[in-house]
Amino acid sequence: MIKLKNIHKAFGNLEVIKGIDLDISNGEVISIIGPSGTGKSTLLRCINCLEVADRGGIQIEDFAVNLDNITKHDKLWLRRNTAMVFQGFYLFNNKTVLKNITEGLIVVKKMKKSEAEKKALKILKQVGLLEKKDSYPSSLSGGQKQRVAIGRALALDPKILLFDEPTSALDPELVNEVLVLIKELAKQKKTMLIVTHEINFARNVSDRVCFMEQGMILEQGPAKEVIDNPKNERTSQFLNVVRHR
Amino acid sequence: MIKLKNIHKAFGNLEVIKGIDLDISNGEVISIIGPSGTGKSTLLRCINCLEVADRGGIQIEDFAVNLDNITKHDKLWLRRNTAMVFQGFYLFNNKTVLKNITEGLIVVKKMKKSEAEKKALKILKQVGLLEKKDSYPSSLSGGQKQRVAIGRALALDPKILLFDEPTSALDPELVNEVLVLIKELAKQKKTMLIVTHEINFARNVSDRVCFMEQGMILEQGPAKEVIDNPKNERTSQFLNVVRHR
Amino acid sequence: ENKQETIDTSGETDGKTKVVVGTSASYKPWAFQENDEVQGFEMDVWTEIAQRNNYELEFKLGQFSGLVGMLDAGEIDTVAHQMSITPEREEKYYFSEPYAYSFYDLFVSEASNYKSKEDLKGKKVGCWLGGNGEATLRQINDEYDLGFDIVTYDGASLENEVTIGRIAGLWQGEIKTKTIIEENDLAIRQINEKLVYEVNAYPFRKDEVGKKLSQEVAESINDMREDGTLEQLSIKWFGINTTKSVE
Amino acid sequence: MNFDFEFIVRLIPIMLKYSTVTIKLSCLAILIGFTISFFVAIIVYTNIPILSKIFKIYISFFRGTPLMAQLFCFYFGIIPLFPDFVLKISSFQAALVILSLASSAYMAESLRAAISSIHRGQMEAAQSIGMTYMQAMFRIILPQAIKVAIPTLFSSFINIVKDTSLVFAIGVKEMMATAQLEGASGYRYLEAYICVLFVYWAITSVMGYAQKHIEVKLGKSVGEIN
Amino acid sequence: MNFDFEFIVRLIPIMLKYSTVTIKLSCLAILIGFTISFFVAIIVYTNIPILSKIFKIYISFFRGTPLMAQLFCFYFGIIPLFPDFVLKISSFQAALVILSLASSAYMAESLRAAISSIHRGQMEAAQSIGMTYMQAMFRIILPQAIKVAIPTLFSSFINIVKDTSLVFAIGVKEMMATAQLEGASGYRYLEAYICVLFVYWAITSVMGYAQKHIEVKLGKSVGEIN
Ligand SMILES: Nc1ncnc2c1ncn2[C@@H]1O[C@H](COP(=O)(O)OP(=O)(O)OP(=O)(O)O)[C@@H](O)[C@H]1O
Ligand SMILES: Nc1ncnc2c1ncn2[C@@H]1O[C@H](COP(=O)(O)OP(=O)(O)OP(=O)(O)O)[C@@H](O)[C@H]1O
Ligand SMILES: [Mg+2]
Ligand SMILES: [Mg+2]
Repeated sequence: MIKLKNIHKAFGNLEVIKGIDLDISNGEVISIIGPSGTGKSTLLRCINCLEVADRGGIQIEDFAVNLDNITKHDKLWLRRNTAMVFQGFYLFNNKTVLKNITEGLIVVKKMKKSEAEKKALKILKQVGLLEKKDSYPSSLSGGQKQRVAIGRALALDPKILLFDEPTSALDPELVNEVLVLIKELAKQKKTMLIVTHEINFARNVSDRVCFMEQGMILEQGPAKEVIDNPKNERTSQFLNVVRHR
Repeated sequence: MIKLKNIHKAFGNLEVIKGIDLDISNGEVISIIGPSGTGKSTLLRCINCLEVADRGGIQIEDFAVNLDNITKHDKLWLRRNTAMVFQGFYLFNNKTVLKNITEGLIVVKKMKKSEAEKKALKILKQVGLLEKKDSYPSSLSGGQKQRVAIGRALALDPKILLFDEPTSALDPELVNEVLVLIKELAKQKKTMLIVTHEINFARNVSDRVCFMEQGMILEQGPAKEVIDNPKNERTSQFLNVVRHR
Repeated sequence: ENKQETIDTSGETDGKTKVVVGTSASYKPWAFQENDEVQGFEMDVWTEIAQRNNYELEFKLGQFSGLVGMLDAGEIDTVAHQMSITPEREEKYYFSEPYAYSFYDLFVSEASNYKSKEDLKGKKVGCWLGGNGEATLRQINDEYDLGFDIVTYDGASLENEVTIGRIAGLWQGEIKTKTIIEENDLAIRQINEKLVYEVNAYPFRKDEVGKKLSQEVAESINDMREDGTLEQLSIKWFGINTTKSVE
Repeated sequence: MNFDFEFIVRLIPIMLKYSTVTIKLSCLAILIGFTISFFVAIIVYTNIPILSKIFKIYISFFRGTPLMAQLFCFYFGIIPLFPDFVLKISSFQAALVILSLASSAYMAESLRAAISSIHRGQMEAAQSIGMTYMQAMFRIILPQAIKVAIPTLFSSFINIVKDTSLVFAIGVKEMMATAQLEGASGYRYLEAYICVLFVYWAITSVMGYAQKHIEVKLGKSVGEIN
Repeated sequence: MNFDFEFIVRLIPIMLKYSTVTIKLSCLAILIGFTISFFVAIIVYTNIPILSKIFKIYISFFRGTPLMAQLFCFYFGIIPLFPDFVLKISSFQAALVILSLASSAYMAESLRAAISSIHRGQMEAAQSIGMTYMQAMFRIILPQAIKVAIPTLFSSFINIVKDTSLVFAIGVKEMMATAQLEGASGYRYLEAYICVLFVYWAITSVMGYAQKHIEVKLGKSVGEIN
């Protein structure tokens, strides 16, 4: 169970997140949709502690972090218990596919090398890239890269997986392989928070959809309900624009 | 009047131009169409002497150049009497728009600076970019760049203007401004040889269309005839593919 | 490179005092290197001194202009490079007993018609960079208002520079220069004004060790002068005896 | 004056003998300088408040002043201020200190520029899986940065080798000094200097080849398509 | 041993006086070296049959051997082979020759790399309007290449300034020689060398600012959006 409590974040004078509350049950899949520049990425980055929020709290299971005065230890704890999948993949270019996955296990989780490799191979099988284990990222397609990146996140058994537009840097014909994988994870009841512009995908895969605008969640509810019959006028406006792109 | 006689060009073992003959009357507009890698660009480059053909001859008005053993003087003469417009514009990045045009006049045609500038301004007016005269290329849009490049070529009063896919590096919404300008030049009875994939444009603007494949001209004739009712099977195949892109 | 500290002898048979002697080895025949071997008058004198005092001897090379600095920096314990006693230096170092005496003089090409220092007015005159040679040359330059264009060298052969005509004259120790001229049959001659007289001795840092060394070395030099060793060495390298004061 | 080949033949083994001093000094300076440059580059890149200011000045100073002056200042000027040290720091060690510091300034600049060229997504990805900043830096960023910096790092290495030719000024006897001394005693300057030039040229050429070799190797190891 | 400020105050005007030698030598070497590097870069870039081979060796030699050895070899080894020249070439001129040649090798490399970085469409466009290869090179390619090369060219310039500190070894009277003399005469090495270091640092810092200024200016003149 993950609880976000009244999260605030500003860059200089620019208030980007203006008090966000969100409770996520274990196994729940939540999609966040909303216009560009609303702070969706920033919210994920605050959860993953790549940005430090100005105010608010994050509770994961029994561990509550007060963001007002976060310690270095809290930061590492949050990062180690949440995992991020980036739009730009960001695989470690100097490591093979296998090492991209074992790296976190060995360095962060202090696993033995042999054990880490065993786990990594299992995960590579899951994301369907076992035969690429000794390749370097530069020789993979975009879709393959993103699947490795998801594998890297999965490997750490995070309490929640955060996806920041995982398919928007992909060539159209490669989008599907990544969406299929995420659906698979949803079926396995992984807790996930997904920022996406793929409305249909959000509708199909998620339990709940949040519409975010200008740093606030304006509407949320069961995926199909929000997307098919938005109550908020801004939501329906946004959905109209997105559908007609 | 320009005459190409039996032009041959090979890169190593790769024969790219395999004997091309073409007579171009003054004021005629000829489009060359054909699949990729057939040697269309190479043909233009041979006329402009950026590549030296292996065999054949080029006659422009009374001046005949034997390409079998071309002299340095012949090369410069050909370059100075033909002008090329490149797909990638290739404006001189270190010179303003005005200087891009005067450069050739002053350095190659030995015109006085004041005279060259007068002429350049006239040409900039013609291509509709007078107000950009002191800008540097990096601040122009693609379409503007190509129009300046056309102006640069025009300024030298070449016997023939060679266009190598002048619009294929442009964003779709910028293509038109360049095509309009070329049409304008056609109306002014400039002699032009245009390599293009814009079939409709070729049909409208040119007097004659040549279909080129594997280093040879397979079919040529009045533009509308060739494009609407190709006689050669390969031509009609090609046109079909292009139309359905 | 790992220099041992100068340690006290205190009577132990093993604990030989180590003395590191610095030289530029580009000052033939006083000190020079040939076939990777340091040799010359200075080296012979020091070998003898070391033998007499049961020192462990090491020669350490450095650029001439840096030797005094190396002494200050503790890299070497003394300088064996025909070093002159000067009042400023005496303030800063303990000197041993003098072991050589010689004049500084101007030397010019045989073919030239320079006869006195005045004839060299405004001409290029070469000397060694940073040593007493440079200091004394500048001194007489001022004193007699000669307007020399002083060119400093460090490690190159001044005699050679005169021979090829790059400098009109050179300012160097008389004995050294004459020996080289003779040995190589060079077309160089002495002006013979002998403007500066120098007394050569070994300098030591002003500390306990330096004091002790300077005294021991002084004693040995005295002994060597008395038993003729010094003269013998001088004749071996220079053909004449340069170890006696002429003043 | 005719060219004395015999002299050169006699000189070569002596040169080669002293080239070991050159090589030893160079290798140590490269090692130490490179290690220091790591930390300096990270400090400057990370913009650690006061330290990064200090090290920017450090870099500017060592890159902006002649090595010879640095050597003299340190050896003749600074060391004697500390009489307790005087006897403990040999000229070889002093040369090593200055060569390492000076070259570290150059290498730190190369590394800093190379680190900046690595997409910051790499750091974020590493931190997002729970690595500390330093873990990410040493395991993910630096290995990629070093590859980018190889060409400039190698010119620093080559410069170090060439710079060792100056250390005789503070009493380290190496190739250059030997050439000078042997040349002076035999009045064979031309032969001596040509000999020393060629030995240096040989060493730096070998380094040039090593660079190309390493570039190819490193290219492979980060999976570039050949 | 305490720090003698009075000595420094006395030394500064002397240093500044000799810094004119440093500056004169540097400026001339930069000018000549840069001019040579133009031609070398073009020859190597254009791959002119035999000449480009020769100049590649030229570049490798001057970049791969110590300046000090080059200076000595030229001044004490090569010049005396030509008795007619000996008297005509002063040590200043000899230093100028070697500094120019050595720096031209570095600058030629910077320029060659910069020329390669200019899209070949620029050359083609220039030739297509009838310019000769050389006209295109000098009017279109080089002005763009120089802008790209500014940072590396400026490090060469700065290196030239620093390298002038070596020419006292062949008897050119400049700051280093003066510092040595003054330092030795008063046993004030520290003060003398610190003084020298700061004068050099000041000169090279000014050059650093000039570089930034020129980069901004040149950026504008080729129409970069600020
Ligand atoms: N590091 C930063 N410094 C300053 N401003 C930032 C920073 N990161 C984001 N912003 C600003 O915060 C706002 C929200 O950015 P964010 O990336 O979170 O939006 P988003 O909802 O993810 O948009 P998109 O759909 O385009 O990715 C934007 O105006 C952005 O410019
Ligand atoms: N400089 C060159 N060296 C070697 N081969 C070349 C060179 N220039 C062109 N070619 C080859 O010559 C053939 C014809 O090329 P060209 O560019 O003339 O084709 P094209 O008809 O213009 O094609 P496209 O429509 O793709 O521009 C191609 O196979 C090309 O790879
Ligand atoms: Mg975003
Ligand atoms: Mg083409």
